[in-house]
Amino acid sequence: MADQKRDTKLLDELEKGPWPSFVKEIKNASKTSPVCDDLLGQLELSYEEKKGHWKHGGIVGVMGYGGGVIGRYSDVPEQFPQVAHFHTMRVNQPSGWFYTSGSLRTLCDIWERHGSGLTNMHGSTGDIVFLGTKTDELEPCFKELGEAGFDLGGSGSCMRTPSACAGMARCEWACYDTLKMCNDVTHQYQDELHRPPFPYKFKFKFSGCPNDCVASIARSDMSVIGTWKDEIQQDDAEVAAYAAAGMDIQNDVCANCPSKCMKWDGKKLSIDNHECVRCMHCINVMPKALRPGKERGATILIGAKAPIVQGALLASVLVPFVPADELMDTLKELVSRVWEFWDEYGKNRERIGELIQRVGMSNFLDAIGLDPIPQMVTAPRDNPYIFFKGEE
Amino acid sequence: MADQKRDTKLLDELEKGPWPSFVKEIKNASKTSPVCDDLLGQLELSYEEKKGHWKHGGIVGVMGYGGGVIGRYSDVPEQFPQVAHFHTMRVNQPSGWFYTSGSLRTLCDIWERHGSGLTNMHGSTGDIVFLGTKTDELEPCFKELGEAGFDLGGSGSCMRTPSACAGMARCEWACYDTLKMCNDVTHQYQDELHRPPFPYKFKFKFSGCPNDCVASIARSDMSVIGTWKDEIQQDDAEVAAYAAAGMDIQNDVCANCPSKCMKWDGKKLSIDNHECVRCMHCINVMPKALRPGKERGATILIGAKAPIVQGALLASVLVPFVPADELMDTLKELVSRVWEFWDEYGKNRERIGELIQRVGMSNFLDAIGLDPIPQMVTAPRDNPYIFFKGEE
Amino acid sequence: MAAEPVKRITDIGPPSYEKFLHPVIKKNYGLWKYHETLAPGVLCHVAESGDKLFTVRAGSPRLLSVQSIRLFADLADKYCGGYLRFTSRNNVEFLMDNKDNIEALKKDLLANGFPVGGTNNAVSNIVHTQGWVHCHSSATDASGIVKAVMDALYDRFTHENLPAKLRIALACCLNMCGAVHCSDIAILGVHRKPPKVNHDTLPKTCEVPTLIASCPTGAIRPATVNEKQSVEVVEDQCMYCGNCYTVCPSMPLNDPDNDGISIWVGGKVSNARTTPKFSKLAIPFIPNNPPRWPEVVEAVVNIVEVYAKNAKKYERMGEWIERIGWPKFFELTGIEFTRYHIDDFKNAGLTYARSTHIKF
Amino acid sequence: MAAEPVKRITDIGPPSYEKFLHPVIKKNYGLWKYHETLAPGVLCHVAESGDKLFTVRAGSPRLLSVQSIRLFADLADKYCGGYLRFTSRNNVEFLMDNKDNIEALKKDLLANGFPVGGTNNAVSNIVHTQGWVHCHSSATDASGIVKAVMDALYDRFTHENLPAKLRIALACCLNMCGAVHCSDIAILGVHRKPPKVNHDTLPKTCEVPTLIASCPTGAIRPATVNEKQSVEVVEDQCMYCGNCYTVCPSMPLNDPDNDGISIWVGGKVSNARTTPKFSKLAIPFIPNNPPRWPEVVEAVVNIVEVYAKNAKKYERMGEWIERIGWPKFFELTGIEFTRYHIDDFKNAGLTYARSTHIKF
Ligand code: SRM
Ligand code: SRM
Ligand code: SRM
Ligand code: SRM
Ligand code: SF4
Ligand code: SF4
Ligand code: SF4
Ligand code: SF4
Ligand code: SF4
Ligand code: SF4
Ligand code: SF4
Ligand code: SF4
Repeated sequence: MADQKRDTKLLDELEKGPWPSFVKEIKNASKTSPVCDDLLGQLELSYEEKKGHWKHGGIVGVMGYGGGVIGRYSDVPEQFPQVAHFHTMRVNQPSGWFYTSGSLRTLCDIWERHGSGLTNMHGSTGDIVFLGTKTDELEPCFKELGEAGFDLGGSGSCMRTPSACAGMARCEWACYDTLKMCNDVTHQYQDELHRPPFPYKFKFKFSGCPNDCVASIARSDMSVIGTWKDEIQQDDAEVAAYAAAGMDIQNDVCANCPSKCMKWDGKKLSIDNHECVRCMHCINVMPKALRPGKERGATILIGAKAPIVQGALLASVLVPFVPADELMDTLKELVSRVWEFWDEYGKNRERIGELIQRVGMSNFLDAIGLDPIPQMVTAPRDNPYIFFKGEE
Repeated sequence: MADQKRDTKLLDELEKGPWPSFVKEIKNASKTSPVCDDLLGQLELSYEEKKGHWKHGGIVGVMGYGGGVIGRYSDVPEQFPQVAHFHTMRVNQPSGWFYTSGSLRTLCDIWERHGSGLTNMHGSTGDIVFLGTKTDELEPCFKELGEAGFDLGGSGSCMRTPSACAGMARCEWACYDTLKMCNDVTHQYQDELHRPPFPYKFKFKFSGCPNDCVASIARSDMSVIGTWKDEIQQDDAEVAAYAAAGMDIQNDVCANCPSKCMKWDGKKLSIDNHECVRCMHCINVMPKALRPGKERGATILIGAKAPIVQGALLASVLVPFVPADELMDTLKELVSRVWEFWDEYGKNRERIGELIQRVGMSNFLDAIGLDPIPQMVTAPRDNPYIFFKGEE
Repeated sequence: MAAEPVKRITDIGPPSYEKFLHPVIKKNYGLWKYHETLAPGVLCHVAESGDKLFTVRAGSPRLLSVQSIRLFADLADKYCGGYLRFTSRNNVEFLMDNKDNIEALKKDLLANGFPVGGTNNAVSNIVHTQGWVHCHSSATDASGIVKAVMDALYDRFTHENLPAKLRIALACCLNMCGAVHCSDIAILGVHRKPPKVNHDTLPKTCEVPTLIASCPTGAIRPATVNEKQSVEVVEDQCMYCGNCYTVCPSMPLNDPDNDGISIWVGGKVSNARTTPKFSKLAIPFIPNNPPRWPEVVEAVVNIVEVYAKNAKKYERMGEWIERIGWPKFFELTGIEFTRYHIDDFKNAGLTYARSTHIKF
Repeated sequence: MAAEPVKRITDIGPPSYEKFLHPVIKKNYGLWKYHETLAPGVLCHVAESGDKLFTVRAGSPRLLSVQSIRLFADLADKYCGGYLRFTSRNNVEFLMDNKDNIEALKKDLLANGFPVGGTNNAVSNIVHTQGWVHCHSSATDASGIVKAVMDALYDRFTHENLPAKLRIALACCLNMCGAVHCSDIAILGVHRKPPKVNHDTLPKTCEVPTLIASCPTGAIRPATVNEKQSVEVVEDQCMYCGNCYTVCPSMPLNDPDNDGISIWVGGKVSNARTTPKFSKLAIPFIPNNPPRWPEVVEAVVNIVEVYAKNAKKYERMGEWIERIGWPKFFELTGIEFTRYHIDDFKNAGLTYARSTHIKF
């Protein structure tokens, strides 16, 4: 095994302190991978010069796929020849990031053979990120991954790797089966994931309830967030138990209810469920006493994205409620119409959310065949600039 | 006196019903003014055809003034020759719309001699609107107005007629002298009022407190709204009296306080004045018990307007607090800088609010020499598109 | 001395308000302590000195003949020492120091057809504009609709029985001279057809670059028609705002079949409780139906009554709607939600529902 | 039979999650009843059946060597029957049905340098991006700052003593791969100089029309340089977003002296209580100061501590700030309010204070 040989004075500072150190990780990996050595060197240089040393992009990949690999080349390859190529592979994670020790070891072994031995567990979109390899290794690595039952995730103008919260596997609040939905959607659209067919990227994220533990409302073009339609399930004995245990139900629970639809008279908690906006707060605070209702399903939202180009967007309501058992069908139907529209009207590098802003929500709804409903807006327009359509 | 001769079948319907009828007013005036007869005729035609019968604008006025008269011509002058010309004169109202019977009669007599005898008391901007006369009558009418101590108000790209709420004359909440301020500003800028010097119109409105009874925050380019800095004046005995009289102080007062800074323990009302946002609600509800503080002055806001062209704007905070006795000087200083900037950078028909939107508030503040403060915004920017200025 | 040539009087500005203030006001100027409402339309302001000022507020059609103004002057002389004022919503206020005159004044006012009311939690007068009486721009009349609506809301003016103040405004075109953009209920005249370019007059009456620049959506393009320089309107891009017509008479939008009324709700101006709000679209279009616009009247009355029945004490229209949510507003009023309600102007994205806060 | 040519395996998608679920999970899938927190980082989920699932959450640097992953696998085998998962914030969760293993596992984790915590009202792991480790776009490093900040907030990870959850994210450029735009505290790498056009390489590497179209502010204009088609940047119109660089390698923005960090606060994602919020600008710029970015660490710690001291129970950062008002936030944190805080992008007008609701 290679010994530590580089002088990494600056990076060494980042081995100090209680939080686990990525520098240690790189050094660790460098025991079996000489690549990591040059990575350390180049990184130390970046720390000295306060700038990155990677060149812009570069199209590399595995045969037949248009994405899944991010090409990366050093701009100082003479100094750090081992990272002259340093591409990452995005490996599609299992729904909810559940693993067995065995599956993890398989991944480690493959990556040790074909890459730097460094990973991100996980990338921001959700993939297992294999961090750094050479062009030649891509195809063999992909082959071994396939044999182990893994496939690549997305990059480029494709459907990106969907992700989901732990959901029914580990959470009492999951209003639909996020793991299954994520898995099914991923398999349903393998072609769209691997062969970029769109004007730009398209992300799905699945959260089981309005707590939105995968940040889907902020980061996915199509966000599916579990919710319920009927009454919050309430266990009065447990409410009393919380009160007895010292919880200030008036201040901690009722006063924080955004729709002010809860009343606590010192003994009995009453919820006016028609006024409830399903924010989860009361349930979060009293998980033993309150639970989402029984008529469960999801809200489908559309169009979230980071700021580039036209400013960040949060996803907005497209369908207020779809029963859990109709979710997959509804989603598929919607998605096909949305993609068709985007395909036809989207400009290059225009996310669906930006397109909707550009053409107007009503025109978008017309195109995908949904009726406008007041739940889609926080308020109707306040400007009188209405494009009336010919006499209807 | 002319008899009623026109067939006004449709308009006659509007003489019915309990609310005072403008048709009756026109018919009334037609007793002394034949013009009104043709006005009725043309209006009846509009009612039949569901469209107006006035031609577009026309520049008429009194000598040396660039505004104050709205030219108007019938598009069916053959049918209604008396309203072939039907210009309105905007007569600058006294601050707060206070009159004596004598002054009103003087105005009536002048207008009966020189116009239709119809008025609007008052126009939306605040003027006494003399509704309908011929070009020839403008100058004589103006002369008589002048002799009676009245002058014209604004129209066109000028400072428009300022207006003010009743203020100290009739309201216990006036935090500065709106009538005096309105009067002084009007006199100070007579030239700007009569001789359009600007890219577009500029409106001042003065309200004595945040109730904003002249809607200044919605309708004026520069809005001056009274407020106070110290503690709400509180009379505990009167609070108790309200409670005794049956007022639900918790629900009616405290629960409606936007900053939730009031506490009522059944006996004593406590206000955390540092958290108070000076909304007026509690004072409005208990005028005998609560009053604005003693350290009074005004907030100056800028840029309100109706939607044309770039969308409606509410005025936004420029100076959070100016003590009452510094208000006129501060205003004059500010106004001169604002107008200078607008003059230089404003496009044709661009209101100051739109200009600020276009160039950005920070650049505007730089130009008029005000420091940015957090009170000017509801929140800092949420997008990362910052124009950094050279290293400071 | 020889007579000097008379100097033309200009730039004297308005007369000073001080000349018109009631002696009780003069004495207690800035020294008012509190006020009480004695009856709808009747206020009593009490000064630190103990002096009292009584106000009787009468509704007015705003469009007033000199005859009616003289009537007001006569009543002011009879009961108020000659002192009166108008309000920012075009009501007339009679100001007096003698409480005993109130009832007589009210009687005289009523006898002459002028109702007393409009204070506190009443409907006050409708701020409005010119309409077919005087403006070239109007998509509807102003005074006629106001009259018809106020007839229907008469009892709401003379009684203070709403949850809070209710302020209605009307403007006859998108210029919004009635400043309807921040009203509890706004009645707004709208066009629905693009301007019909008059290519004959255009070259003489309008500056083409200014005209093109005037269009907020960039719908106007230069065009040569009959060898003359003119413009054309890309109809799809026009939302009938009329701004082009304001700068150029050759772009009229009037169209009897397509002009009409839209209704907006939930705006407010005051800072009381909540911050000022814009009015939002309730009903995109109701055809003009003079002389009494029954559909408009019905729509307004419906909104007022649903509000009166459902809002909490002190809740303005917009505050009530924000509490119950817009879906509920549409449900309770029975108003249809349409594609037109969804904003598509500049900041549209911010009006999309960006959370899962939904009531079922 | 003769061996068939091996078919290339493609489009198989990820392995099914079902293969990786703990038997207790399989049995109680969708049938969880409630959960409790046993200690920071230790959760107990109870099923309708009465079965219990214990979770131990460990902090991770996200950038993991295969060595560390194997360590996790070993620990999972030792204590969890081999079952574990990662969270949406890159922590590692060990899943087990035996409560007795919890303490031993925690000890092993700590011994190996992995802290347990991040649940409930703790600071959890910082969602972050590539930085100088892998990306060409970065205005700063990612992992280094995360390490330095988490060292300083270590106790806030291992204790649940904040008013509410506190979620920090970092992105090394405006592409915001860390999705910092809705975080309680966001650390964002920013450039401050326009791209330096490389006129030599541009014609070969970039499509000029696409490049021009990429600029949100229209700052890029076609230009001919040395007789070659290229572009120029109107420097006044550039706000250094880097979008041109994303589409064209010949527009690099890197600049050691002018790249650095901005800090944003008050965003959230959950719908709990309030609707999701964007993060807002707190500190426009702090220079890059590797290896430990002390000024950034200090700024973040300051904000966390002021929040911890002042917010009410259950109040997320943004909820707290909205209650006290932004002026107070700047006052309490001592952060300077500058011209950069005032929005000047598309919807800027809506961020101006449009009321007189002011605290003095
Ligand atoms: C690896 C990853 C960051 C990480 O360290 O985790 C990443 C890395 C890059 N992102 Fe990203 N993005 C990653 C998640 C995100 C996310 C978060 C998410 O998906 O939840 C976002 C914000 C959400 C969104 O999509 O709006 C994100 C918004 C962007 C953007 C912004 C463009 C936009 O659509 O608004 C770009 C620019 C572009 O695509 O042109 C971008 C571009 C890039 C590129 C490809 C750089 C470029 O300009 O071409 C980065 C490659 C870095 C490298 O060298 O490895 N990345 N990117 C994440 C993907 C890993 C994975 O597959 O799991
Ligand atoms: C008479 C009056 C309506 C009324 O019946 O009361 C009025 C009448 C006209 N207004 Fe107005 N505006 C009147 C108050 C307003 C107000 C309200 C206010 O001042 O508080 C507004 C909204 C506030 C604002 O300024 O934003 C208003 C916003 C407009 C606009 C919108 C342009 C804009 O600046 O955004 C226009 C169009 C224009 O000026 O080009 C306009 C234009 C007009 C014109 C001159 C028509 C035109 O297109 O040239 C109207 C002449 C009507 C006529 O024939 O008599 N009028 N106008 C009001 C003036 C009377 C007075 O002096 O007291
Ligand atoms: C006379 C007038 C001022 C003037 O100089 O002309 C006036 C006078 C008073 N207003 Fe006003 N307001 C007047 C127009 C307004 C306006 C402007 C408008 O309607 O266009 C507003 C803003 C309306 C809005 O928000 O859309 C206004 C919002 C208020 C408020 C806040 C109400 C609220 O809860 O939002 C109060 C406080 C209250 O009534 O409790 C108030 C209170 C008052 C008081 C009680 C003040 C006082 O102590 O004297 C006065 C008698 C009130 C009444 O009518 O019940 N005044 N008031 C105006 C009468 C108009 C009319 O004839 O109806
Ligand atoms: C494991 C994880 C889901 C996953 O599939 O990976 C998860 C799991 C749980 N979340 Fe979460 N959340 C997870 C990311 C999130 C995120 C996303 C993020 O941070 O990027 C959010 C949105 C954050 C935001 O608003 O910015 C999130 C907002 C919540 C909330 C709402 C908190 C609030 O008041 O705003 C709750 C409810 C609570 O904690 O009271 C919640 C509650 C929970 C519960 C208690 C649900 C349950 O009954 O099992 C889980 C344990 C919570 C804990 O950490 O205290 N979870 N949770 C994620 C752990 C991340 C981590 O390692 O720290
Ligand atoms: S989003 Fe809801 S269902 Fe999913 S893990 Fe979080 S709290 Fe549980
Ligand atoms: S879920 Fe939210 S809105 Fe519904 S009752 Fe509970 S706290 Fe209130
Ligand atoms: S704005 Fe305030 S001071 Fe002026 S009349 Fe209205 S309530 Fe009185
Ligand atoms: S003025 Fe408004 S904010 Fe201040 S204490 Fe009274 S109700 Fe509360
Ligand atoms: S609103 Fe329009 S139509 Fe009515 S008076 Fe004003 S400009 Fe004329
Ligand atoms: S009416 Fe308005 S949108 Fe239509 S062409 Fe004229 S200015 Fe443009
Ligand atoms: S945030 Fe920017 S620099 Fe960081 S990984 Fe994403 S694209 Fe690269
Ligand atoms: S960095 Fe952004 S603003 Fe500057 S030129 Fe490039 S794309 Fe335009």
